[in-house]
This record gives sequence, C-alpha cells and structure tokens, in this order.
Amino acid sequence: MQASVIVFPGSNCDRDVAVCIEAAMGKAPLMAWHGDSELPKSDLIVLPGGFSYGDYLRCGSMAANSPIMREVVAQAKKGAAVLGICNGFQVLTECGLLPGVLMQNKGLNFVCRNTRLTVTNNKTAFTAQYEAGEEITVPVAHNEGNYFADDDTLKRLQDEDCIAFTYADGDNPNGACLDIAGICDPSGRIVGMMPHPERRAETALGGEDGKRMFSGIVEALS
Amino acid sequence: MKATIHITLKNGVLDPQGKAIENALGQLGFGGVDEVRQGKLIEVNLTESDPKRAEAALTDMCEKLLANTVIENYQIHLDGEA
Amino acid sequence: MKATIHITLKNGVLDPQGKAIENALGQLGFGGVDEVRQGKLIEVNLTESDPKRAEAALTDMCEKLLANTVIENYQIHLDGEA
Amino acid sequence: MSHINDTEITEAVVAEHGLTPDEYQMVCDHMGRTPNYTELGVFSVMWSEHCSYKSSRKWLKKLPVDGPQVIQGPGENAGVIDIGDGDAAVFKMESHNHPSFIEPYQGAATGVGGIMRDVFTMGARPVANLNALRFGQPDHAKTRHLLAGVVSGIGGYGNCIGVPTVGGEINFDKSYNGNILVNAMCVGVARTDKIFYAAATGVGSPVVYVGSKTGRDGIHGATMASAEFDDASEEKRPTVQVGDPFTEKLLLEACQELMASDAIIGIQDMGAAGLTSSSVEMADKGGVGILLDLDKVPCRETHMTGYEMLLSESQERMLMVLKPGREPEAETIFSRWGLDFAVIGELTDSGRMVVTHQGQTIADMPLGPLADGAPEYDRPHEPTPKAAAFDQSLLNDAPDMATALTTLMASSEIASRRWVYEQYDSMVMGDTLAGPGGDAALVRVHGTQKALAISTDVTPRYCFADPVEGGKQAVAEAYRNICATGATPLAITNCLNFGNPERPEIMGQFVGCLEGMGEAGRALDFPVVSGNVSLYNETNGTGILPTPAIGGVGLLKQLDKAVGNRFTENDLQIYLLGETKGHLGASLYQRDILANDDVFAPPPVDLQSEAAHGTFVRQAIDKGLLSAAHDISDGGLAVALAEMCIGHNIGAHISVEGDIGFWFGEDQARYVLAVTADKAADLEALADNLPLGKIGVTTGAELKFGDTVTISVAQLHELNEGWFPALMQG
Ligand SMILES: Nc1ncnc2c1ncn2[C@@H]1O[C@H](COP(=O)(O)OP(=O)(O)O)[C@@H](O)[C@H]1O
Ligand SMILES: [Mg+2]
Repeated sequence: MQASVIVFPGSNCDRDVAVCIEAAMGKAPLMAWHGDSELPKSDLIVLPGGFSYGDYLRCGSMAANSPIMREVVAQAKKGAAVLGICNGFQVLTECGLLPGVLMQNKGLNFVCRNTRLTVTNNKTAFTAQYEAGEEITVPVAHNEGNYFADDDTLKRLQDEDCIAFTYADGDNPNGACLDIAGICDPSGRIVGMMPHPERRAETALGGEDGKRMFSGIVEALS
Repeated sequence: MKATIHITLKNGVLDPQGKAIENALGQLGFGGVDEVRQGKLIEVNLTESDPKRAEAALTDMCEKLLANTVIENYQIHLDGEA
Repeated sequence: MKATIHITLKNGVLDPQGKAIENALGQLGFGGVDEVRQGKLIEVNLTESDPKRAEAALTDMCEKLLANTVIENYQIHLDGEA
Repeated sequence: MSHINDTEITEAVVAEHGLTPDEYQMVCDHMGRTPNYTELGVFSVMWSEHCSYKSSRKWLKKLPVDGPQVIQGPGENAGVIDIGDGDAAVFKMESHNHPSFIEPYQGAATGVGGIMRDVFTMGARPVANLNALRFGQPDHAKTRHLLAGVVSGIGGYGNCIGVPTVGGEINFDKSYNGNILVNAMCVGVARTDKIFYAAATGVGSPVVYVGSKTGRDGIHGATMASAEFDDASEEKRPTVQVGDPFTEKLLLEACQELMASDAIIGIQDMGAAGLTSSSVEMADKGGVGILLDLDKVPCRETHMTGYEMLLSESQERMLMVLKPGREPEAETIFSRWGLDFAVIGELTDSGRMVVTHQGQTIADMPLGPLADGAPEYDRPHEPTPKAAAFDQSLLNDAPDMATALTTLMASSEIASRRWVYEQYDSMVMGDTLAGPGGDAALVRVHGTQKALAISTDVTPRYCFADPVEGGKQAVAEAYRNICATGATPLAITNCLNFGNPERPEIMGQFVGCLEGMGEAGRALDFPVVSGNVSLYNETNGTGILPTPAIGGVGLLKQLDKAVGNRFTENDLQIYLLGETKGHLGASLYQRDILANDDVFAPPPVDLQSEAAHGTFVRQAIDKGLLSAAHDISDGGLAVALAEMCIGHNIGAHISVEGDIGFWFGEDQARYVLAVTADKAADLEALADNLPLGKIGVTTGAELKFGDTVTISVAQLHELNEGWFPALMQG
C-alpha cells in the first residue's frame, strides 16, 4: 500500500498526520511537494491541515490550483482514497472533489478545542472501525470551518448518506449547517472533515479516538 | 490599465461577518442599519490596455481563482468606467 | 437607502494578501498583472433617506468600527451616486 | 533632487532622534566630525534605550547567568540550555507593547513573529509560544478592543505558522489603561552541536539579505518603543508594521534547510532597527568591518532613501554572512521557497560600517561606538519605601467565606482564560501534553520521552508594594509552576516592563525587582539566559505597575510521570504543603474583596523553603505518589482548591479550620497535593519534617469547608467560566 501526504508551503499538520499513518501502516508515507506535477500512484492521499498558501483570498483556493492537485484529482477519480483534514477539507471543496464551502466560524474567532462528534456514517473507507452513531472526541482548530451548502446539496448529502461526522448535540463550534463536521463522496472514498483525528491518536495527547481513522483506512486498503 | 473587482456573497448565502458587523453597529448605537454584507475588493494593474481583452482576462481570473462561484458573485470595473 | 463602503489599505502598508494573489495569478499563467491589493467591500441598507445625513452616519461608522484607520482608508458610495 | 544627507543637523533634528545634547556630543567625538542625517539616524537607533540598554545594563550585569545547564546566556538572539541527549532548548521573551497599543492585531502579531525569528535564527525549531499580557481595567473604554485585537493577532500569526501557543498570563489593572503590555515568549529545540550565532567573521565574506522586501514599515520603531506616550503621539500614527506569517513560515523552513549545511558563518534576524542593528551587531561581534550597498536591498516601495532602508522595520527578514562561494546553493534554497535573496555587501577589515547608495557613500561610522559606545547610565534610584503590614482591622466587616470565594472565582484575575486560549492553536505539532489551563505547559521533545515545562509569571501588585520581594516572587512562582508538573526548573528568560527610568522612584522599582530576581535565581539554581527590557511605559506621567515577567523552562525526563493540577477521582487525600501564616497584604482578597488599594507589604518569599518544597514535590511525582499538584498563588488556598475541583467536576471536603488569612492569604512556597489513600503514608514519610498536613478528601460534587460552608462545584465552574465571555460580549 502506498500513502502520500501532500505538503503545501504553509501546511503545518503534515508531520503530525505522517506520524499517525506511519504508526498505522508500519511505513512512512511519501511526502509530496505542492509544486510537483507528478504524484506516484497512491492508494491513500492525505491533504493535511495548515494554511496551504497562507490561506489568503479564501482558504484552500490557491492550493486547489496547485500543480499537484491536478494529480490528486486524477487519482481520486481513478479510485484512490482521499482524506482532507481541516485545511485539506477546504482544499477538497475548492477543487470540487467535495461539494459546499467552509465559511468563517459563526463566532468570528479561531477556535481550538475538543469537540464531541457523532460518527454518522461508518461505511466510508475511513470510518469502518467506528460503530454507527458512536460518539467520539476529536479536537478542532480552525477559523473557517462553518460548512455551508445550498439546500439542494444538503438534501443530497443526507439522501446519499454523505455526512460522515456531525458535531454531537450542542457542540457545534462554528455554526456549520446540519452540524456537519465531515462529509464524503457517495462512494465513501473521499472524506473531508474539520476536526483533527491526528491530534487525538495517542493517550499522551489525551486519547485515541482519532487513531481508528488511520488504522481503519489501512485495514480497508490492505 | 487599472481595474477593481468586487466579490460579494450570493443571495441566500449566510454571511457571519456581515451579521457580526450589523450587531456591532447596533451595540454602538447606530440604529436603522440592516442587510449588512461583507465582500472583497481586489485592485489590480494590468499591462493590457484594450478594455475588451482586459475584461476577458479578468473574467477568466475570477472564474479560476478570485471568486468561488458556488457562493460568490463578481463584478469587474475597469478604471475610468466607474 | 443602500450604500457601499470600500475599505482599502493605505499606501505603503504591506498587503500580504494582495501579494499572494499576485503570485498565484502568475502561477496560473496570467501574465502582466501587478500592484494587486485586497480590500473590503461593505454593503449596508439604511433607513435614513437623506444623502447628507446618511453619509455623515456612514462616516461615523467607518471611523468607529468599519475601518481600521491606522492602516486603512475608506470611501463611501451611496447608491445611485455610483 | 536634494539628498537627505543635505539636511542640516540642528538641535531640533537631534532632539527628534531622541538623543540628548550630551549624547550627540559623544557621537560627534566618536565620528571626529558632525554626523550626516543618515549617520545620525543610525546612531540614534543603536543608542536608543531599546537597542543599547543604557539605563538597565548596569543592573542586568548583576543577574545570575551561569550554571552547568547553560550553553548560551544573555547576549545572543536567544538563550540556550542543555536538556540532555544532545538536545538544547532555545528561548526568549520580548515586548511589543507600544505597537500593540497603536494597532493591537498587527502589533501583537509582529511581536510573535519577531520572537520566533529570534529563536529560529539560532538553529532551533520553535515548538511553543506563550504570551504575558497586561490590560487596563476591564471596564475601561479601550480594554475590550485592545484585548480582542491582541488575542486575535497572536493567534493569527502563531496558528498560521503552525507553532502551538501553550500558555501565558493576563492581568488587568488601571495602571495599564494607556500602556498595555504584550510580551511574547518562544521556545525552540535544537541540537547542541548545531547552534548558530550572530558573529560575522572572515574578511571578504558575503553579507546576504533574505526574506521579505523592505518597505517604510515602523521607521523609528526602535526610538518610538523607548519614548513616553502622550496623547498626541496616539494621533501621529506611525507607519505600522504588518506581519505576514505565511512568509515567516517559508523563512523558517528555508533557514532550517540551509542550516543543515555548513554554509552559514553568522545569522541574525532583522528586528528592531532592522538592517542597521543586525549588520552592526554581527560585524561588531566578529570584530570586523562591513560594507553595505543599499542598491542591492530588495525594496517594496519606490524612492526609498538610504536612511529609510537602514531604519525600516519590515518584518520577516534575516541577515546572514555566508562562507564565500556558498551563495548559489543558498540562493537555490531561498528561491525555491519564493523568498528574496540578495548579496548586499561584504565583510571588511576596517572596523567601520560603510554604506553606499546610488554611487555615493552615505554613511561611514566606527562600529565599536555604534554597538557598545552608548553611555551606560547609573540613573538615580530611590528605593521603594517599606510598606506597612496588612491592617487586620480591615477584616472587621468582611463578607462570609462563600461570598468571598465565589466573588474571587469570577474576578478578573482568577476567571478562566478559555475565551483567550481557545483562539490559539495549542495542539499543532502533535506534542502538546498539557496546554493552557494548567500550572505549566508541557511540550514533548519530538520523538523522545521527555518534555519541556514552561510557565510565565509575575505578580505586578507585589512588585509595586515591594520590588525586591516581588522580583523574588516572580521567579519563585515560575519555579513552583514547573515543579508542580514534576519537571525540574532549569533556566529563565524575562521581559522587564517598567515606567520612565529617568524618575528615581521608577528606577528604584527596577533596581529592587532585579535584586530580588537575582537573589531568587541564585537560590533556586534558575539562571537568566535571555531577556528584554521595555522602559518608558508611561502615559501622561503615570507609570505602569512594575512588571518583570518571568518565563521559566524546565525539563521532565520521563513524560509519563507528569501530573496535572486538577483532582482526578474521589477519595483522594488532600494535603497542604508549606507554612500558612495568613498573609493578606497585597493579596487579591485585599484588592477584590475588601476593594482596598492601600499599599501593604506583599508575602515574603523564603527561598530556602521554595527550593525544599519544590524538590519534595518533584520527588513525590517522580516516585509516582501524586495524583495532582497545584501551586498556591492568587487567591490563596481556597481558590487553589476550587480550581482543582472544577477541572473534572470533583468535590472536596476540607476538614481543617481556619480564618480569612488561612483561606485567602497568599503565603509563598505552598502547594496543594492530592494522593490516593494507599500512598498517603509514603508521602508523609518522604516529607520528613517539611510542613505537610492533611486537610481533606475529594468527594461528591460540592466543595465543603467543615460543616458550615458548602458550594457546588458546578456553580464555581460557571462563575469561573462566565466572566471572560461576558466581558467580551460587552
Ligand atoms: N495570554 C494567555 N495565553 C495563553 N494561555 C493563557 C494566557 N493567560 C493565561 N493562560 C493560561 O491560563 C492558565 C491560568 O493562568 P495563571 O492564572 O497565570 O496561572 P498560574 O496562577 O498558575 O500562573 C495557565 O495555564 C495559563 O497558561
Ligand atoms: Mg502563572
């Protein structure tokens, strides 16, 4: 199995996520540079958190236009599993792999704290090791995590079971529509989420709820 | 040639910044203000001097990068046109 | 009455956003673009219908809240005035 | 077009540059002639208080700076200490007070950016940021705006660059109404054999500029930072420096990449006084001369004069001296990261700084006097009069215990800072073991089993009442916060914020605080390895409370031994370590419950007890005896207990009796410790004859004092969490 982490100049969770992938897979992922126009064929591609190109203009907008993203989109269309975390989720919406947009938090402030999530869909490539409806704790850290889509899109997400995670009752940190914390494409192979599972994947950091995302995808792909 | 691009949120798209500004204005005692919306203003200088071609290039820039047309509208103003 | 406020960075103030947009446009193959600056656009609706008084109120809002006058300039456009 | 150097140097021009007539005469003597305008500008920034430490140097020399753990003490961009296994911790704290008052977001953001450059210029990767903030009264007209701006500026910069902000402190006092304090601290980790220094050596070596382009940002920032405010200067609105954290991230990565090679001889960030101070300091440290060609400096604006280029404080720039011939590989790295790179000069053997611009020599000055020639002032200092002992009769109509405790939990000093620290990314980099909210933050050294413990502390109201005791107490509290996690305190940085040193009583505060700090540093083996002085924090003649912020760093060798400061379960035995005399002078109880602002003596600091108690707590944690430990500070024992309860909503029954002083006194060298019943005997045995006594047990959902006072933990929690959001909502 080949895993790749895409590194934009302003990515800052690239190492954190690589640590988790290596722990799950027993092998370090490839760190792929944003300016490269070729990406070795990958079974798993992760777009990490951070500020890709400073997040100027709109979060993820410039990253979505970078050379490597053409490759990511192409491989995603051919069946690679893709996970976008935080800024990575913003990039996935900007490049059209996932619908909707992440707007500024309702409270207008950056928010970094643990949130309680409900695993709404445990049939995605990443969530098989969770129970359906299970409540887990995973931190968020973002200024633009307020998921927005028009009513038709939201309805489609619901109908096609494309909502992967929601913030549990009363714990929505950003005002996201339908309490959406993460979504997937209808195949369940492309997942984007605002919370950071890589920040809660060992007991020393407070818990292991996020770890099953990584062990889950490795199990699914190997 | 100089140009200014106005990028605004589409109708029906929630605007938390606009809402917050509206509330803050209220708190400061400014009454009778509503429908506050915040957008972006991008000023550029182009070497292109033909208005038609400049407008076409700017449209292309908006579509590809400057605006997210899922939620945003854009308007191009070439200098001198107001 | 509707009004639009343009908020722009003062001359000489570093504009990292504008610079980043300029670079990104270059990378996307748009040549001949420079001096890119990013500002804000604020649209409001006022119950006030007298242009003089509206303008005075908006000026006050800009000074007190909407613009950071340490680094930003503002321009008020009342609707219909262009 | 007339040249800026044609400007006549009049008395007024000299005064505008902040030089006294005597200082100007010294400049003329060093030059052997009248300086031109550019040279005057360069001297003025190098001789400003901010760069030359002319009022403080004499006293700073008395601080303890040595120890086996110290690799680099004060004098470099940041201090360096040994943390074992070939690893080093690199850290410093710095003020950005004046810029933050003028433009809170950008002022605070660029403060964070500046301190991070100080750390990574030494070859370290920044791993933690902290900030020590002081604002005016909560209900002052400007406080809310300044606080909101500063916090989002700190977050905006640190979050983007991807370094966790893990702690800090905030106080409110009317003395900061017109002079807020924004002190930023950064801690980095490096290998001990890969530390980079600022000294430039090797005649002919190229001087290289990297990073952002130069604009007219913050020109005369360094002189502004040393000038008192008056109401008019608020209107002057100097050119504000704007931070670009994305560029800083690129600069960090590019520098780290180049540092992996051996191409760099010396490197220094361009901070206050920009290109001037970085080039003067590098050349002077290396004992060489320097030739700069300003035509090569990358500029963002047109028609910049040499004067402006030399004094600009544009952010995200570095100056390096490379080994000759290594320019191409360095340039490749920097251009791959999209950064400017320019060879702007070379080292000479002249001992002078020579600057050319547009074919003319616009400045030619001796380096020695520029770097070290500023006068060292022994300013008159008047010791602060000894304050009277607390007047016990003030307690005659004191409110009851429950009222006092609930009031303190929702007071400006004790209220939870969650509203602030949730705006900071405290977890990025995946090594934050304990972020904001504990006694000291704990950050793992990546890939190891050890962690750094970091805390910032000072209690300005103590420093005001008695500078010597206050200075000691600041160091002692940092020491205690670190010990409470189980870590061994190693060294400190500081940021010394005071009023106008030309007033003898202010200078007396400064001298007193430094005396106390020095004494404590020596007694606790907690030397100073870096620091910063910010004077003239005055508006219209009213100075701030003396605020010598201390940033302490310690090492926990085995991170799984760490304990937190919250009760973890029911049936824990609660112990009080340290002697309680009930000292209420200068306490929070006096300020917020008695609403009394008479000046009474603050609690004395017994450094031997601090050392003994700290050592005991560390040993107990190392032996695995403790479930929780919390140092006692603001608000005394009662507040410490309440804080320990609210973390996990666990109540306690306190069985000892006491008076107001017992519950709310702020006697030093004290901790609350919690142990499981089976370990209590071992703890008592380890204590030998230290003052350790059992005071209660954890149980239920209420905090009970004896049989008479019962307060629900949920209520304490709500009060503690509610204050800050309510303030910010207005
Ligand atoms: N400006 C700040 N930024 C981040 N964290 C802060 C800030 N101010 C306070 N905190 C955090 O809040 C907690 C309480 O601070 P403080 O009352 O100063 O603690 P202590 O009395 O133990 O020194 C600490 O964990 C501290 O790190
Ligand atoms: Mg503290």
